[in-house]
Amino acid sequence: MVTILRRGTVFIFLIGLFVFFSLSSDRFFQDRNLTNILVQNAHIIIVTVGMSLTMISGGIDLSVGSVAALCGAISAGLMVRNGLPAEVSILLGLALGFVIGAINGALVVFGKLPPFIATLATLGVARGLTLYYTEGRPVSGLTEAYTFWGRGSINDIPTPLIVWLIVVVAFTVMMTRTRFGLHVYAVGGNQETARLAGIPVDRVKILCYALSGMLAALAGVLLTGRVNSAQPQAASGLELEAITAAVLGGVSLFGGVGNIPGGVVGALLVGVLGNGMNLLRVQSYPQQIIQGVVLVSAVAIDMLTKRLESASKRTKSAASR
Amino acid sequence: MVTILRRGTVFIFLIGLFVFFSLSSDRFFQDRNLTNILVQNAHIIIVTVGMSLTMISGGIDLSVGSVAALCGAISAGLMVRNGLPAEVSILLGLALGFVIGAINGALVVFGKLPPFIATLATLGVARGLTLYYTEGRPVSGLTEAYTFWGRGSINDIPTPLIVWLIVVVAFTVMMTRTRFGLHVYAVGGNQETARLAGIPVDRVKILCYALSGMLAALAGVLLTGRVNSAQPQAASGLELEAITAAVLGGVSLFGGVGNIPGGVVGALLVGVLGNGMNLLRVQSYPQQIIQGVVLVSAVAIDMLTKRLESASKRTKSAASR
Amino acid sequence: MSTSSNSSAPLLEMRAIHKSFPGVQALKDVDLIVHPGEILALLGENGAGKSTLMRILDGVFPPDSGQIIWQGQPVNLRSPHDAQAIGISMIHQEIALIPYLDVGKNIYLGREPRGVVPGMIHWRKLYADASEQLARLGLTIDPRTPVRDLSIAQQQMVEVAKALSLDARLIVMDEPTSSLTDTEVETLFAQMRRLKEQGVSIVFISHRLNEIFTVAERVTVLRDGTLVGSKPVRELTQDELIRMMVGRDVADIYMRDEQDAPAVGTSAPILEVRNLTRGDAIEDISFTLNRGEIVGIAGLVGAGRTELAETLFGVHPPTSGEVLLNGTALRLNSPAQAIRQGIALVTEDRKAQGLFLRMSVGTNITMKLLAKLASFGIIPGGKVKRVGSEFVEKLNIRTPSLGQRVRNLSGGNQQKVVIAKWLTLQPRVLILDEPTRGIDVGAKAEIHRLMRALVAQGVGILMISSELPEVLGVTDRVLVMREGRLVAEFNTRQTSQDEIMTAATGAKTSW
Amino acid sequence: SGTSSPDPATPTTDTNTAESDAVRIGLSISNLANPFFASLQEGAAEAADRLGVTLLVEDAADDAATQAEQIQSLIEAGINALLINPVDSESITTSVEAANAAGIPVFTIDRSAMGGEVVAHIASDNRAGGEMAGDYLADILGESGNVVELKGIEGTSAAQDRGAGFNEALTAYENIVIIAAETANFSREEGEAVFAAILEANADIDGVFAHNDEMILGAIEAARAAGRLEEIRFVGFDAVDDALSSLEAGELQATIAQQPAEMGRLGIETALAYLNGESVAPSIPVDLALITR
Ligand SMILES: Nc1ncnc2c1ncn2[C@@H]1O[C@H](COP(=O)(O)OP(=O)(O)OP(=O)(O)O)[C@@H](O)[C@H]1O
Ligand SMILES: Nc1ncnc2c1ncn2[C@@H]1O[C@H](COP(=O)(O)OP(=O)(O)OP(=O)(O)O)[C@@H](O)[C@H]1O
Ligand SMILES: [Mg+2]
Ligand SMILES: [Mg+2]
Repeated sequence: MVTILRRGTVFIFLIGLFVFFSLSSDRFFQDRNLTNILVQNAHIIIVTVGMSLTMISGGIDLSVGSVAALCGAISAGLMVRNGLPAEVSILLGLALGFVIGAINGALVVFGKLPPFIATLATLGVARGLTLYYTEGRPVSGLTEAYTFWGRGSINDIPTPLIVWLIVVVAFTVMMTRTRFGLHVYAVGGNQETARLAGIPVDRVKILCYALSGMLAALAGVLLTGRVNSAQPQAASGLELEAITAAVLGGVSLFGGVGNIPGGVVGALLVGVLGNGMNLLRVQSYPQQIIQGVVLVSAVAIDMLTKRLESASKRTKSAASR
Repeated sequence: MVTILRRGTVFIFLIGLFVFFSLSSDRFFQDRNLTNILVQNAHIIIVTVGMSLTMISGGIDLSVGSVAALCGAISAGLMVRNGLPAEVSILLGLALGFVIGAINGALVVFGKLPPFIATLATLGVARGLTLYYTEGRPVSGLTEAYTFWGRGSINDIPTPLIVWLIVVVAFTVMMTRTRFGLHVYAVGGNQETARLAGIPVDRVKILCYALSGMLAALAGVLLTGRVNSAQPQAASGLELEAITAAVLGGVSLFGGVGNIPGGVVGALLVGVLGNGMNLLRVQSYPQQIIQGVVLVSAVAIDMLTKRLESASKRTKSAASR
Repeated sequence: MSTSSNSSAPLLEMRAIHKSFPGVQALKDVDLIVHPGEILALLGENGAGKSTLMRILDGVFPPDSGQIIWQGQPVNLRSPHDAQAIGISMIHQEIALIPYLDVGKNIYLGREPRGVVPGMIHWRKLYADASEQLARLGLTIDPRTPVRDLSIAQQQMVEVAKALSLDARLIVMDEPTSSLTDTEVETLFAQMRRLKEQGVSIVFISHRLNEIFTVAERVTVLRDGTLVGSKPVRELTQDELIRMMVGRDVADIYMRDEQDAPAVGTSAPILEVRNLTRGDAIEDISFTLNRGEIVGIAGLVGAGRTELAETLFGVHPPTSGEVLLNGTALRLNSPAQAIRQGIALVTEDRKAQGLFLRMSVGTNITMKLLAKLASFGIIPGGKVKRVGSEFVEKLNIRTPSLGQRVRNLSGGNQQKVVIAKWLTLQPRVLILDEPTRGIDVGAKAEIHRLMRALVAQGVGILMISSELPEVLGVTDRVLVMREGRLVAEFNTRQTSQDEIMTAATGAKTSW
Repeated sequence: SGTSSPDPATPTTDTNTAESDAVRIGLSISNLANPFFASLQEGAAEAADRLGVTLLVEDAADDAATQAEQIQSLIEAGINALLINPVDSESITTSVEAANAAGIPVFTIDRSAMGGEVVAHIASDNRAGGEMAGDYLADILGESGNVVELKGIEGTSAAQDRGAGFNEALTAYENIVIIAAETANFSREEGEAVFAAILEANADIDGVFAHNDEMILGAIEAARAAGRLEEIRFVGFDAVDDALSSLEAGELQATIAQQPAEMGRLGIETALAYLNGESVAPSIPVDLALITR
């Protein structure tokens, strides 16, 4: 909880945007539109969770976008071409994501490659494999059982929303309540020290990348379900969006710092901004400019409040003496 | 010199690729093709120099691609629309790049923004401004005086080659022989120690970003000259290529480590690989896969030799006692 | 269990250990024996190989050859995890805490108390246990404080708490006292004796020889990576011990050269501090530092000495008060400005504030000088090398070459690099914050000689040190701080360790 | 079930339309500010006039949410058929489903919808465009020579279809050899760089086809730099302004133009035919125009 509150400013910024858009467009604050925002950002949120994980551990995972595309395409293909049941195909897709992620981790840990390079290579390889597997064409012909995950609903609550909520809660618990979570922070905080404390640094890192790969695959499945076909160029550039969301949410590129809900808030901030500007019919050139300005202001205000906060803390502790 | 040799393996890998492609395609090792490689990678090399600078100082500059596009478009526009002489337009373009870079620096230093966020915002804003300024259409109608920089030659040596050689030499000297260069390493190595040593940390950082912006503008001018018009979507994704080249060349994402020639070798490695595969008519899906594999092998072999090296040094020093 | 087991089989035997690094043979055929319930001091000059030997024992890296025998069985320790598993706990010389995590998490990192659900951590138990461990060391830190908010000394105490919380048979303490003051040291010793009573063995490394005589039973001495010998402490005098370490006689290192000492109060003031206040860290500090004078600042951990030094150096601007240098008011906005005005500060935290760990020894030493020598921003390569070599020789810095990365030096040698960096500058006022932390006796004497040479040239030196014998040995006057205030001033030659401690603690009694 | 005959226009009976004999067709356009879509609208308006259809036009100004709302109001206005040029293929799905629920037949123009029941999709025939380019190139090369294909971003439908048409056309000419086919990702810079390498690899190149004009313009610059501009024939796709000037200058031989007005016309005619009970193909290709000097 504390960690969520600590990132209060970006969250307040998000609320501010909500209020602003609700006042300026009567369509913004409608059930349908709000649901849209929560559904359309599902894959970004899920990938951001994985990205936060690798970033907190001191690494980065650039391969998420193309792993999402590859696993989406292969799970769709397993179902459409090989006739496997939807659930089995999806689970195999997730397993593939996990394995690719573990390979990333192994490259980093045993190959001693900088994570940037290892996952960038995987980005290229996975995209190449996707094009190879799909022959550059969308894989369609999915059944309801598959697309349910991307655009179905349970009791009127959209499935993707349920899925990302579960992911966020599960990973938040993992990071704050379990030994593995603490070890991720320790490894990202100082790898050498973590090793001296007897933490299995290599295993922790590999697991982080593997989980990130699996979440990317999940994002790919949702995306495929939502648009009802697996696109070979799906999710390109997703890595940058996820890193942005994570950094907005307070995850450090240098490791050891950040939390899961922060990244979700970051992803929603970007999503709400885009949606609101569309409703206000902002042209697409100015959209990029406004996005940049909002990005800077959100983080700058956050930094400012933090400094004010720590200044006031200091005065308070002075008073208590 | 030592620093160049230290990155020997990636360099040797580059040579290896050269030999391989020369044997497999009789077209590869021809004057014209080699010149092509050196000319077509000019803008990547130049941007990599700036990227290495900001990365060594402990930051990163994601805005290089769109700053290149913006400055290319505006310098072209100043000439075509406003009738300024080519040289003046180009110089104004470079000045604009410098100013945008300085703004990046100021956001990082005074706004206390993470460099990733500050320059990502600038990426969006600069691209938006480019689209706004060009109305989404190429700016054409350039004269020889402008395109000379991108595709002219002096005594049969292509101008872009001359330009990047000068940039590389100048910045290598700056980084190895001047106080400013030393301060950049110090700031990237340990900002706190640097500040306590009386190094003007803020000024050093701002100057790094400003120089990176100026080099991006220069890359934009060369690119505009080469294709004979300023494209609104020019150089998208250039940031990733430059970061890759820099990391391949041994620059650390954590700052304080790396050198300029390393990044050049990295950029050439990627360039030669692409060119060679084109000559060998490798299809584009496998190209991405091969690129990933080569990337990983180059860095992995480099890491391996370094470990072997230090092991053999150990044995040698043991033997000499 | 009792100490009688001393005569029984050794708890640990390290046999014929060899270890070399690129360009350095760190250990050559070293043997080490530790008996159950014994406090063994491991001594040697900076770079002698003490930390390397202990890191091999902790499984940080393997020996090139040699054997480790634990309770009579050969063991193969491939990681600190393995070492922990057999009951070895280690306080590393360089503080090994994760700065962003809080104290409690740091103490139990890697062996968190488990909750009901597998994999979950029992946080309440963790913090309760941590509080208990801290309290046992007399620390009142909240276990939820992030480690980066602690002073170096407090961090060192957290390290101690961490090592003690482990149910270990052998605890290795690599210079645990280097930035502690007497009070904390006493607490630590009490705990060490308690553990010894319980049959736990301790390997204790320190460059403060008086501590060795206070707490250790036996010493093992290394020199240049080889074993010199092992003897019971009571059979040794301090001089004999030093001779074992350095291989030659060293004259009483704290002996003052009377002729060099300036006559207090006769010299002109160089630095005048008037009513200096910064928030609650330092309050209403006034004193004068004379040309050619060494003034010591004593106080307990957290007394605000470091804060004072940093304020004088312009790291944080003061809230009120003024500082005059040679009669003109100083502007204390940034370290750069302080340096320009002739003030230098050797910081207390060498890793975070003093060194560029990934850069070479040469670059680190000459970093400040380079900025000065560079004409038109161009650096003169030859001169840099000359100055670098000169200081490596002067301070006896053990390094295979000027090009060696600083992180590969031993702790004491790193500290020498920090000092060398500032000596190259020839400042008018030199502020030293724990300058001899982790430095061996010989080098310490050399640094004191250099300090005296500087004051002879008219420099004023302000020295913060937690080691009272050192303060008494080299200063002319001593200022004592307590809770951010200046509480006493003594003429060094007319005071005693007890008198200073009384002022520092505010207690009436001495011990 | 999309190609079968329609339910007779039942909605008209219960609404307040005065001229109940006039067919009312709704047209939702993504962005009228774009000249391409403006002429699409003109083509549709002209056809509607000619055929006596009442046309209700809405401009979404490139905003998916606006479009959804406008379509909702068109449905409520009681139209007989709906033509949609979606802002976004994916989010339009809900609007298509809404129209389906109201029993209104839906037709998409230029961009397709990913879900819902669509009677027919009217769009440029990229495949035919590729064929036109192939045939024209073969023609000006005298049905023999070495040609190069510069491909767009792999996995995009434009690249797939244009490439397929081009390759198929060339199979008819046994003396024409495709000596290289590389992707340059629809970008001018990459077109230049990739073609420069191809120029080096091949001493004898007679013609080039690129999946868009940007790439062909890049290739022209590369050929110019290599001094081989004269010996090579260039054919592009899209007819952008720069390509037209290059055509003027005699460097580019041809480009393929889409015909938005034609799309609009076909949209109206198809919808009307469907309402009249004729059967309609699910995909209506719109001819492209070969533009030469
Ligand atoms: N990782 C390393 N790489 C290279 N050389 C090293 C490394 N670690 C230690 N050394 C060298 O090994 C020698 C022994 O170092 P060690 O740290 O064991 O000394 P020490 O006795 O602990 O000294 P101090 O009292 O200064 O802590 C030194 O010369 C040091 O430079
Ligand atoms: N950045 C900081 N944030 C919060 N508290 C701090 C900070 N720096 C120092 N303090 C606190 O201020 C007090 C004074 O610390 P300072 O380091 O000046 O003491 P000191 O006398 O030098 O002791 P030490 O021997 O520990 O260095 C300590 O309680 C310390 O914990
Ligand atoms: Mg040591
Ligand atoms: Mg202190």
